[in-house]
Amino acid sequence: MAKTINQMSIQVKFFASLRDKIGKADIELDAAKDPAEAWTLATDNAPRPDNILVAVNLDYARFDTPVKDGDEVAFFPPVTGG
Amino acid sequence: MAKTINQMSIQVKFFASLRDKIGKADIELDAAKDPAEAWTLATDNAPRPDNILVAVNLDYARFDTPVKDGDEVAFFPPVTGG
Amino acid sequence: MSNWISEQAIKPWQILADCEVLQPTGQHGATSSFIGTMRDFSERENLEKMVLEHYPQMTERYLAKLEKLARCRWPLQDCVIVHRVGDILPGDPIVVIGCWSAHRRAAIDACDWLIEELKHNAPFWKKEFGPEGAHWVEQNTDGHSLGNKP
Amino acid sequence: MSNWISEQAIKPWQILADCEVLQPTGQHGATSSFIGTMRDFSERENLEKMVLEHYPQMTERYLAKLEKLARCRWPLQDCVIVHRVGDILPGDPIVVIGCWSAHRRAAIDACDWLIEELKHNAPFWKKEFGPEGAHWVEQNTDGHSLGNKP
Repeated sequence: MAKTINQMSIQVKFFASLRDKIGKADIELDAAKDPAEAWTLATDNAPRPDNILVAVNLDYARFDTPVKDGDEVAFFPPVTGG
Repeated sequence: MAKTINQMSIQVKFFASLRDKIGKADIELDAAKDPAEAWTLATDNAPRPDNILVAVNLDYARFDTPVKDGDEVAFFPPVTGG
Repeated sequence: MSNWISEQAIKPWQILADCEVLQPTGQHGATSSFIGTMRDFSERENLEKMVLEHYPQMTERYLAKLEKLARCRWPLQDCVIVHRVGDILPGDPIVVIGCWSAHRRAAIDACDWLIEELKHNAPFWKKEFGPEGAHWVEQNTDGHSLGNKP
Repeated sequence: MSNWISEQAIKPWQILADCEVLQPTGQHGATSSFIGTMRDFSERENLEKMVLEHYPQMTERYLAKLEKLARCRWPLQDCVIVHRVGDILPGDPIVVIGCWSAHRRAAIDACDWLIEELKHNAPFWKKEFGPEGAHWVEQNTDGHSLGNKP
Protein backbone atom coordinates (compact mmCIF):
# COMPACT_ATOMS: atom_id res chain seq x y z
CA MET A 1 0.00 0.00 0.00
CA ALA A 2 3.03 2.29 0.44
CA LYS A 3 3.86 4.58 -2.45
CA THR A 4 6.66 3.41 -4.75
CA ILE A 5 8.99 6.09 -6.03
CA ASN A 6 8.39 7.16 -9.64
CA GLN A 7 5.05 5.43 -9.69
CA MET A 8 1.70 7.20 -9.93
CA SER A 9 -0.78 6.63 -7.15
CA ILE A 10 -4.27 7.44 -5.92
CA GLN A 11 -4.47 10.16 -3.29
CA VAL A 12 -7.35 9.55 -0.87
CA LYS A 13 -8.69 12.26 1.46
CA PHE A 14 -11.18 12.29 4.33
CA PHE A 15 -12.88 15.41 5.66
CA ALA A 16 -14.65 16.64 8.77
CA SER A 17 -16.42 14.05 10.96
CA LEU A 18 -15.40 11.30 8.56
CA ARG A 19 -11.73 12.14 9.06
CA ASP A 20 -12.24 11.96 12.83
CA LYS A 21 -14.04 8.62 12.50
CA ILE A 22 -11.50 7.07 10.13
CA GLY A 23 -8.64 8.55 12.09
CA LYS A 24 -6.68 9.90 9.15
CA ALA A 25 -6.84 12.87 6.80
CA ASP A 26 -5.22 11.31 3.75
CA ILE A 27 -3.51 8.23 2.47
CA GLU A 28 -1.96 7.15 -0.80
CA LEU A 29 -2.94 3.99 -2.60
CA ASP A 30 -0.96 2.31 -5.36
CA ALA A 31 -4.11 1.74 -7.30
CA ALA A 32 -7.90 1.47 -7.09
CA LYS A 33 -10.39 1.00 -9.89
CA ASP A 34 -13.06 3.25 -8.36
CA PRO A 35 -13.91 5.13 -5.13
CA ALA A 36 -15.66 2.05 -3.73
CA GLU A 37 -12.42 0.10 -3.91
CA ALA A 38 -10.42 3.10 -2.72
CA TRP A 39 -12.65 3.26 0.38
CA THR A 40 -12.11 -0.42 1.12
CA LEU A 41 -8.37 -0.22 0.72
CA ALA A 42 -7.93 3.11 2.51
CA THR A 43 -10.07 2.21 5.52
CA ASP A 44 -9.04 -1.44 5.87
CA ASN A 45 -12.53 -2.45 4.88
CA ALA A 46 -14.42 -0.26 7.37
CA PRO A 47 -18.21 -0.14 6.89
CA ARG A 48 -19.16 2.73 4.56
CA PRO A 49 -21.82 5.10 5.97
CA ASP A 50 -24.83 5.50 3.68
CA ASN A 51 -24.76 9.27 3.54
CA ILE A 52 -21.15 9.93 2.64
CA LEU A 53 -20.23 11.80 -0.50
CA VAL A 54 -17.37 11.28 -2.88
CA ALA A 55 -15.41 13.52 -5.19
CA VAL A 56 -12.86 12.56 -7.83
CA ASN A 57 -10.42 15.27 -8.86
CA LEU A 58 -12.47 17.96 -7.09
CA ASP A 59 -15.79 17.11 -8.74
CA TYR A 60 -18.63 15.12 -7.24
CA ALA A 61 -18.50 11.52 -8.43
CA ARG A 62 -20.11 8.13 -7.83
CA PHE A 63 -18.65 5.16 -6.02
CA ASP A 64 -18.29 3.40 -9.35
CA THR A 65 -16.74 6.32 -11.24
CA PRO A 66 -13.56 4.92 -12.85
CA VAL A 67 -10.37 6.13 -11.17
CA LYS A 68 -6.94 6.23 -12.78
CA ASP A 69 -3.39 6.74 -11.63
CA GLY A 70 -2.77 10.24 -10.32
CA ASP A 71 -6.40 10.87 -9.37
CA GLU A 72 -7.51 12.36 -6.07
CA VAL A 73 -10.45 10.66 -4.36
CA ALA A 74 -12.16 12.43 -1.44
CA PHE A 75 -14.77 11.13 0.99
CA PHE A 76 -16.82 13.44 3.17
CA PRO A 77 -20.05 13.72 5.18
CA PRO A 78 -23.06 15.83 4.10
CA VAL A 79 -21.96 19.44 3.68
CA THR A 80 -23.01 22.16 6.10
CA GLY A 81 -21.68 25.44 4.78
CA GLY A 82 -23.43 28.73 4.16
CA MET B 1 -70.01 72.28 -5.35
CA ALA B 2 -68.13 75.03 -3.47
CA LYS B 3 -67.37 74.44 0.18
CA THR B 4 -69.70 76.10 2.66
CA ILE B 5 -68.13 77.46 5.82
CA ASN B 6 -68.57 75.29 8.91
CA GLN B 7 -69.80 72.40 6.84
CA MET B 8 -67.93 69.14 6.40
CA SER B 9 -67.05 68.07 2.89
CA ILE B 10 -65.44 65.35 0.81
CA GLN B 11 -61.87 66.02 -0.28
CA VAL B 12 -61.15 64.49 -3.69
CA LYS B 13 -57.59 64.00 -5.00
CA PHE B 14 -56.12 62.93 -8.34
CA PHE B 15 -52.58 61.64 -8.80
CA ALA B 16 -49.99 61.23 -11.55
CA SER B 17 -51.26 60.78 -15.14
CA LEU B 18 -54.84 60.96 -13.92
CA ARG B 19 -54.23 64.39 -12.43
CA ASP B 20 -52.78 65.52 -15.78
CA LYS B 21 -55.76 64.08 -17.65
CA ILE B 22 -58.42 65.54 -15.32
CA GLY B 23 -56.54 68.82 -15.10
CA LYS B 24 -56.74 69.23 -11.35
CA ALA B 25 -55.02 67.81 -8.29
CA ASP B 26 -57.83 68.17 -5.80
CA ILE B 27 -61.34 69.46 -5.34
CA GLU B 28 -63.83 69.60 -2.50
CA LEU B 29 -67.33 68.23 -2.78
CA ASP B 30 -70.19 69.06 -0.43
CA ALA B 31 -71.18 65.42 -0.38
CA ALA B 32 -70.94 62.09 -2.24
CA LYS B 33 -72.30 58.73 -1.22
CA ASP B 34 -69.36 56.76 -2.62
CA PRO B 35 -66.24 57.16 -4.79
CA ALA B 36 -68.28 56.44 -7.94
CA GLU B 37 -70.45 59.48 -7.27
CA ALA B 38 -67.42 61.51 -6.14
CA TRP B 39 -65.78 60.78 -9.51
CA THR B 40 -68.84 61.90 -11.43
CA LEU B 41 -69.20 65.12 -9.46
CA ALA B 42 -65.50 65.93 -9.32
CA THR B 43 -64.86 65.35 -13.03
CA ASP B 44 -68.12 66.77 -14.40
CA ASN B 45 -69.08 63.29 -15.47
CA ALA B 46 -65.88 62.42 -17.36
CA PRO B 47 -65.59 58.78 -18.50
CA ARG B 48 -63.85 56.70 -15.83
CA PRO B 49 -60.87 54.65 -17.09
CA ASP B 50 -61.16 50.94 -16.32
CA ASN B 51 -57.82 50.59 -14.61
CA ILE B 52 -57.95 53.43 -12.11
CA LEU B 53 -57.68 52.76 -8.40
CA VAL B 54 -59.42 54.43 -5.51
CA ALA B 55 -58.53 55.03 -1.87
CA VAL B 56 -60.76 56.33 0.90
CA ASN B 57 -58.96 57.84 3.89
CA LEU B 58 -55.59 56.48 2.72
CA ASP B 59 -56.72 52.88 2.33
CA TYR B 60 -57.60 51.10 -0.89
CA ALA B 61 -61.37 51.06 -1.39
CA ARG B 62 -64.03 50.17 -3.94
CA PHE B 63 -66.09 52.51 -6.04
CA ASP B 64 -69.12 51.60 -3.94
CA THR B 65 -67.41 51.95 -0.55
CA PRO B 66 -69.66 54.29 1.50
CA VAL B 67 -68.19 57.75 1.97
CA LYS B 68 -69.10 60.16 4.73
CA ASP B 69 -68.51 63.83 5.51
CA GLY B 70 -64.86 64.60 6.15
CA ASP B 71 -63.56 61.67 4.13
CA GLU B 72 -60.74 61.91 1.62
CA VAL B 73 -61.28 60.13 -1.69
CA ALA B 74 -58.29 59.63 -4.02
CA PHE B 75 -58.19 58.40 -7.61
CA PHE B 76 -55.00 57.24 -9.26
CA PRO B 77 -53.61 55.13 -12.11
CA PRO B 78 -51.85 51.77 -11.60
CA VAL B 79 -48.87 52.24 -9.32
CA THR B 80 -45.29 52.06 -10.60
CA GLY B 81 -43.00 52.40 -7.60
CA GLY B 82 -40.11 50.27 -6.43
CA MET C 1 -40.85 49.74 12.86
CA SER C 2 -38.38 51.15 10.40
CA ASN C 3 -39.73 52.30 7.11
CA TRP C 4 -39.71 55.71 5.60
CA ILE C 5 -40.00 57.86 2.48
CA SER C 6 -36.94 59.90 1.55
CA GLU C 7 -36.94 63.07 -0.53
CA GLN C 8 -33.16 62.99 -0.50
CA ALA C 9 -30.76 60.55 -2.17
CA ILE C 10 -30.40 57.34 -0.16
CA LYS C 11 -27.37 55.12 0.45
CA PRO C 12 -28.78 51.60 0.58
CA TRP C 13 -25.67 49.75 1.76
CA GLN C 14 -25.24 52.31 4.50
CA ILE C 15 -28.88 51.97 5.57
CA LEU C 16 -28.50 48.18 5.68
CA ALA C 17 -25.18 48.29 7.54
CA ASP C 18 -26.67 50.75 10.05
CA CYS C 19 -29.59 48.39 10.69
CA GLU C 20 -27.22 45.45 11.05
CA VAL C 21 -25.41 47.21 13.87
CA LEU C 22 -28.69 47.44 15.80
CA GLN C 23 -29.23 43.66 15.73
CA PRO C 24 -28.38 41.74 18.90
CA THR C 25 -25.26 39.65 18.24
CA GLY C 26 -25.91 36.02 17.41
CA GLN C 27 -29.68 36.19 17.04
CA HIS C 28 -30.01 36.35 13.26
CA GLY C 29 -28.55 33.80 10.90
CA ALA C 30 -29.83 35.33 7.69
CA THR C 31 -30.10 38.74 6.08
CA SER C 32 -31.79 39.22 2.74
CA SER C 33 -31.86 42.53 0.94
CA PHE C 34 -33.18 44.04 -2.25
CA ILE C 35 -32.20 47.33 -3.85
CA GLY C 36 -34.02 48.89 -6.79
CA THR C 37 -31.96 51.30 -8.86
CA MET C 38 -32.88 53.63 -11.71
CA ARG C 39 -31.75 52.35 -15.10
CA ASP C 40 -30.79 54.67 -17.94
CA PHE C 41 -33.11 52.85 -20.32
CA SER C 42 -36.75 51.84 -20.36
CA GLU C 43 -38.82 49.68 -22.69
CA ARG C 44 -39.23 52.80 -24.78
CA GLU C 45 -36.03 54.80 -24.86
CA ASN C 46 -32.94 56.13 -23.12
CA LEU C 47 -33.72 57.94 -19.92
CA GLU C 48 -32.30 61.15 -18.56
CA LYS C 49 -34.32 61.60 -15.41
CA MET C 50 -37.30 60.35 -13.51
CA VAL C 51 -39.70 61.99 -11.10
CA LEU C 52 -41.18 59.72 -8.48
CA GLU C 53 -44.51 61.01 -7.25
CA HIS C 54 -46.33 59.52 -4.30
CA TYR C 55 -49.49 59.95 -2.28
CA PRO C 56 -48.15 61.51 0.93
CA GLN C 57 -49.48 59.87 4.08
CA MET C 58 -50.88 56.91 2.14
CA THR C 59 -47.37 55.73 1.16
CA GLU C 60 -46.13 55.96 4.75
CA ARG C 61 -49.23 54.14 5.91
CA TYR C 62 -48.81 51.50 3.22
CA LEU C 63 -45.13 50.84 3.93
CA ALA C 64 -45.89 50.51 7.65
CA LYS C 65 -48.67 48.07 6.82
CA LEU C 66 -46.38 46.01 4.58
CA GLU C 67 -43.74 45.81 7.27
CA LYS C 68 -46.33 44.77 9.84
CA LEU C 69 -47.76 42.09 7.54
CA ALA C 70 -44.30 40.71 6.76
CA ARG C 71 -43.47 40.54 10.46
CA CYS C 72 -46.73 38.67 11.12
CA ARG C 73 -46.17 36.22 8.32
CA TRP C 74 -42.50 35.45 8.89
CA PRO C 75 -40.45 35.31 12.10
CA LEU C 76 -38.32 38.37 11.32
CA GLN C 77 -35.87 39.84 13.79
CA ASP C 78 -35.93 43.12 11.93
CA CYS C 79 -37.07 44.69 8.69
CA VAL C 80 -36.34 47.97 6.95
CA ILE C 81 -38.01 49.56 3.92
CA VAL C 82 -36.93 52.90 2.48
CA HIS C 83 -38.31 54.45 -0.71
CA ARG C 84 -37.16 57.54 -2.59
CA VAL C 85 -39.49 60.17 -4.02
CA GLY C 86 -38.75 63.26 -6.11
CA ASP C 87 -36.14 63.77 -8.83
CA ILE C 88 -34.08 60.70 -9.59
CA LEU C 89 -31.17 60.19 -11.98
CA PRO C 90 -29.92 56.99 -13.64
CA GLY C 91 -27.91 55.00 -11.11
CA ASP C 92 -29.78 56.47 -8.14
CA PRO C 93 -31.24 53.93 -5.71
CA ILE C 94 -35.05 54.00 -5.57
CA VAL C 95 -35.89 51.47 -2.90
CA VAL C 96 -34.08 49.37 -0.32
CA ILE C 97 -35.52 46.48 1.67
CA GLY C 98 -33.71 44.44 4.31
CA CYS C 99 -34.96 41.46 6.33
CA TRP C 100 -33.22 39.78 9.26
CA SER C 101 -34.24 36.39 10.63
CA ALA C 102 -32.88 33.34 12.44
CA HIS C 103 -33.19 31.14 9.36
CA ARG C 104 -32.72 31.96 5.70
CA ARG C 105 -36.09 31.03 4.24
CA ALA C 106 -37.97 33.63 6.32
CA ALA C 107 -35.56 36.45 5.40
CA ILE C 108 -35.47 35.55 1.70
CA ASP C 109 -39.20 34.98 1.26
CA ALA C 110 -40.18 38.08 3.26
CA CYS C 111 -37.85 40.29 1.22
CA ASP C 112 -39.14 38.85 -2.04
CA TRP C 113 -42.76 39.30 -0.93
CA LEU C 114 -42.14 42.87 0.23
CA ILE C 115 -40.69 44.09 -3.06
CA GLU C 116 -43.51 42.44 -5.04
CA GLU C 117 -46.20 43.90 -2.78
CA LEU C 118 -44.58 47.30 -2.85
CA LYS C 119 -44.27 47.25 -6.64
CA HIS C 120 -47.86 46.19 -7.14
CA ASN C 121 -49.66 48.26 -4.52
CA ALA C 122 -47.71 51.09 -2.92
CA PRO C 123 -48.95 54.45 -4.28
CA PHE C 124 -45.88 55.65 -6.17
CA TRP C 125 -45.80 56.75 -9.80
CA LYS C 126 -42.86 57.16 -12.13
CA LYS C 127 -42.63 59.87 -14.75
CA GLU C 128 -39.72 59.28 -17.11
CA PHE C 129 -37.85 61.98 -19.00
CA GLY C 130 -35.98 61.12 -22.19
CA PRO C 131 -35.02 62.70 -25.50
CA GLU C 132 -38.61 62.27 -26.70
CA GLY C 133 -40.03 64.14 -23.73
CA ALA C 134 -41.77 63.12 -20.54
CA HIS C 135 -44.28 60.34 -19.99
CA TRP C 136 -45.83 58.48 -17.11
CA VAL C 137 -44.86 54.83 -16.75
CA GLU C 138 -48.04 52.87 -17.35
CA GLN C 139 -47.11 49.75 -15.48
CA ASN C 140 -44.19 48.02 -13.83
CA THR C 141 -42.54 45.02 -15.40
CA ASP C 142 -44.07 41.83 -14.09
CA GLY C 143 -41.84 40.40 -11.40
CA HIS C 144 -42.45 36.89 -12.60
CA SER C 145 -42.18 37.26 -16.35
CA LEU C 146 -38.45 37.89 -16.52
CA GLY C 147 -35.75 35.38 -15.70
CA ASN C 148 -36.37 31.71 -15.25
CA LYS C 149 -37.91 30.54 -12.03
CA PRO C 150 -35.79 27.64 -10.72
CA MET D 1 -15.79 36.14 -11.98
CA SER D 2 -15.77 37.20 -8.38
CA ASN D 3 -15.95 34.50 -5.78
CA TRP D 4 -13.50 33.59 -3.11
CA ILE D 5 -12.84 31.83 0.18
CA SER D 6 -11.68 34.01 3.04
CA GLU D 7 -9.68 32.85 6.03
CA GLN D 8 -10.11 36.30 7.56
CA ALA D 9 -13.23 38.00 8.90
CA ILE D 10 -15.34 39.45 6.08
CA LYS D 11 -17.39 42.65 5.92
CA PRO D 12 -20.38 41.76 3.74
CA TRP D 13 -21.86 45.24 3.32
CA GLN D 14 -18.44 46.53 2.36
CA ILE D 15 -17.95 43.71 -0.17
CA LEU D 16 -21.38 44.46 -1.67
CA ALA D 17 -20.83 48.23 -1.74
CA ASP D 18 -17.41 47.70 -3.37
CA CYS D 19 -19.00 45.54 -6.08
CA GLU D 20 -21.74 48.09 -6.60
CA VAL D 21 -19.16 50.77 -7.41
CA LEU D 22 -17.84 48.59 -10.24
CA GLN D 23 -21.23 48.42 -11.98
CA PRO D 24 -21.72 50.70 -14.99
CA THR D 25 -24.19 53.43 -14.03
CA GLY D 26 -27.74 52.84 -15.16
CA GLN D 27 -27.38 49.24 -16.34
CA HIS D 28 -28.77 47.37 -13.35
CA GLY D 29 -32.19 47.95 -11.89
CA ALA D 30 -32.04 45.30 -9.20
CA THR D 31 -29.59 44.06 -6.60
CA SER D 32 -30.38 41.11 -4.41
CA SER D 33 -28.13 39.98 -1.60
CA PHE D 34 -27.96 37.31 1.07
CA ILE D 35 -25.75 37.22 4.14
CA GLY D 36 -25.40 34.22 6.40
CA THR D 37 -24.26 34.99 9.94
CA MET D 38 -23.27 32.75 12.83
CA ARG D 39 -25.94 32.49 15.53
CA ASP D 40 -25.12 31.96 19.19
CA PHE D 41 -27.53 29.03 19.38
CA SER D 42 -28.12 25.80 17.47
CA GLU D 43 -30.85 23.17 17.59
CA ARG D 44 -28.86 21.65 20.41
CA GLU D 45 -27.37 24.32 22.68
CA ASN D 46 -25.76 27.73 23.07
CA LEU D 47 -22.71 28.19 20.91
CA GLU D 48 -19.38 29.74 21.74
CA LYS D 49 -17.46 29.18 18.56
CA MET D 50 -17.52 27.39 15.26
CA VAL D 51 -14.79 26.07 13.00
CA LEU D 52 -15.60 26.02 9.31
CA GLU D 53 -13.60 23.41 7.48
CA HIS D 54 -13.55 23.13 3.71
CA TYR D 55 -12.01 21.08 0.95
CA PRO D 56 -9.40 23.48 -0.43
CA GLN D 57 -9.44 23.74 -4.23
CA MET D 58 -12.78 21.95 -4.47
CA THR D 59 -14.60 24.82 -2.71
CA GLU D 60 -13.01 27.40 -5.00
CA ARG D 61 -13.88 25.25 -7.99
CA TYR D 62 -17.43 24.76 -6.74
CA LEU D 63 -18.09 28.45 -6.06
CA ALA D 64 -16.76 29.33 -9.51
CA LYS D 65 -19.04 26.71 -11.03
CA LEU D 66 -22.05 28.04 -9.11
CA GLU D 67 -21.36 31.58 -10.28
CA LYS D 68 -20.99 30.38 -13.87
CA LEU D 69 -24.23 28.39 -13.73
CA ALA D 70 -26.13 31.33 -12.23
CA ARG D 71 -24.83 33.63 -14.95
CA CYS D 72 -25.93 31.14 -17.61
CA ARG D 73 -29.36 30.69 -16.13
CA TRP D 74 -30.18 34.33 -15.39
CA PRO D 75 -29.15 37.53 -17.19
CA LEU D 76 -26.93 38.85 -14.41
CA GLN D 77 -24.82 41.95 -14.77
CA ASP D 78 -22.63 40.81 -11.93
CA CYS D 79 -22.45 38.30 -9.14
CA VAL D 80 -20.28 37.93 -6.05
CA ILE D 81 -19.93 34.99 -3.64
CA VAL D 82 -17.63 35.06 -0.63
CA HIS D 83 -17.41 32.33 2.02
CA ARG D 84 -15.52 32.31 5.31
CA VAL D 85 -13.51 29.37 6.60
CA GLY D 86 -11.66 28.90 9.89
CA ASP D 87 -12.57 30.07 13.39
CA ILE D 88 -15.88 31.89 13.56
CA LEU D 89 -17.60 33.58 16.50
CA PRO D 90 -21.31 34.32 17.03
CA GLY D 91 -22.26 37.37 14.99
CA ASP D 92 -19.52 36.77 12.43
CA PRO D 93 -20.64 36.70 8.79
CA ILE D 94 -20.15 33.31 7.13
CA VAL D 95 -21.25 33.90 3.56
CA VAL D 96 -22.27 36.80 1.36
CA ILE D 97 -23.90 36.60 -2.06
CA GLY D 98 -24.82 39.53 -4.29
CA CYS D 99 -26.55 39.53 -7.69
CA TRP D 100 -27.02 42.48 -10.02
CA SER D 101 -29.42 42.45 -12.98
CA ALA D 102 -31.55 44.72 -15.14
CA HIS D 103 -34.80 43.35 -13.69
CA ARG D 104 -35.62 42.16 -10.20
CA ARG D 105 -36.73 38.59 -10.83
CA ALA D 106 -33.34 37.53 -12.20
CA ALA D 107 -31.42 39.06 -9.27
CA ILE D 108 -33.77 37.67 -6.62
CA ASP D 109 -34.09 34.17 -8.05
CA ALA D 110 -30.37 33.84 -8.78
CA CYS D 111 -29.45 34.90 -5.25
CA ASP D 112 -31.99 32.49 -3.75
CA TRP D 113 -30.77 29.64 -5.96
CA LEU D 114 -27.12 30.33 -5.16
CA ILE D 115 -27.53 30.17 -1.38
CA GLU D 116 -29.56 26.95 -1.64
CA GLU D 117 -27.04 25.32 -3.98
CA LEU D 118 -24.15 26.43 -1.83
CA LYS D 119 -25.80 25.14 1.35
CA HIS D 120 -26.62 21.78 -0.19
CA ASN D 121 -23.50 21.06 -2.19
CA ALA D 122 -20.46 23.23 -1.50
CA PRO D 123 -17.86 21.23 0.49
CA PHE D 124 -17.86 23.11 3.78
CA TRP D 125 -18.39 21.56 7.23
CA LYS D 126 -19.27 23.23 10.50
CA LYS D 127 -17.93 22.09 13.85
CA GLU D 128 -19.73 23.78 16.71
CA PHE D 129 -18.28 24.45 20.15
CA GLY D 130 -20.58 24.89 23.13
CA PRO D 131 -20.60 24.23 26.88
CA GLU D 132 -21.13 20.54 26.18
CA GLY D 133 -18.07 20.30 23.98
CA ALA D 134 -17.50 20.16 20.24
CA HIS D 135 -19.52 18.38 17.59
CA TRP D 136 -19.85 18.34 13.84
CA VAL D 137 -23.10 19.72 12.43
CA GLU D 138 -24.81 16.76 10.78
CA GLN D 139 -26.95 18.68 8.34
CA ASN D 140 -28.11 22.18 7.51
CA THR D 141 -31.64 23.31 8.23
CA ASP D 142 -33.83 22.74 5.21
CA GLY D 143 -34.24 26.00 3.35
CA HIS D 144 -37.85 25.28 2.60
CA SER D 145 -39.14 23.93 5.91
CA LEU D 146 -39.01 27.19 7.86
CA GLY D 147 -41.20 30.21 7.27
CA ASN D 148 -44.28 30.20 5.09
CA LYS D 149 -43.79 30.27 1.37
CA PRO D 150 -46.07 33.01 -0.03
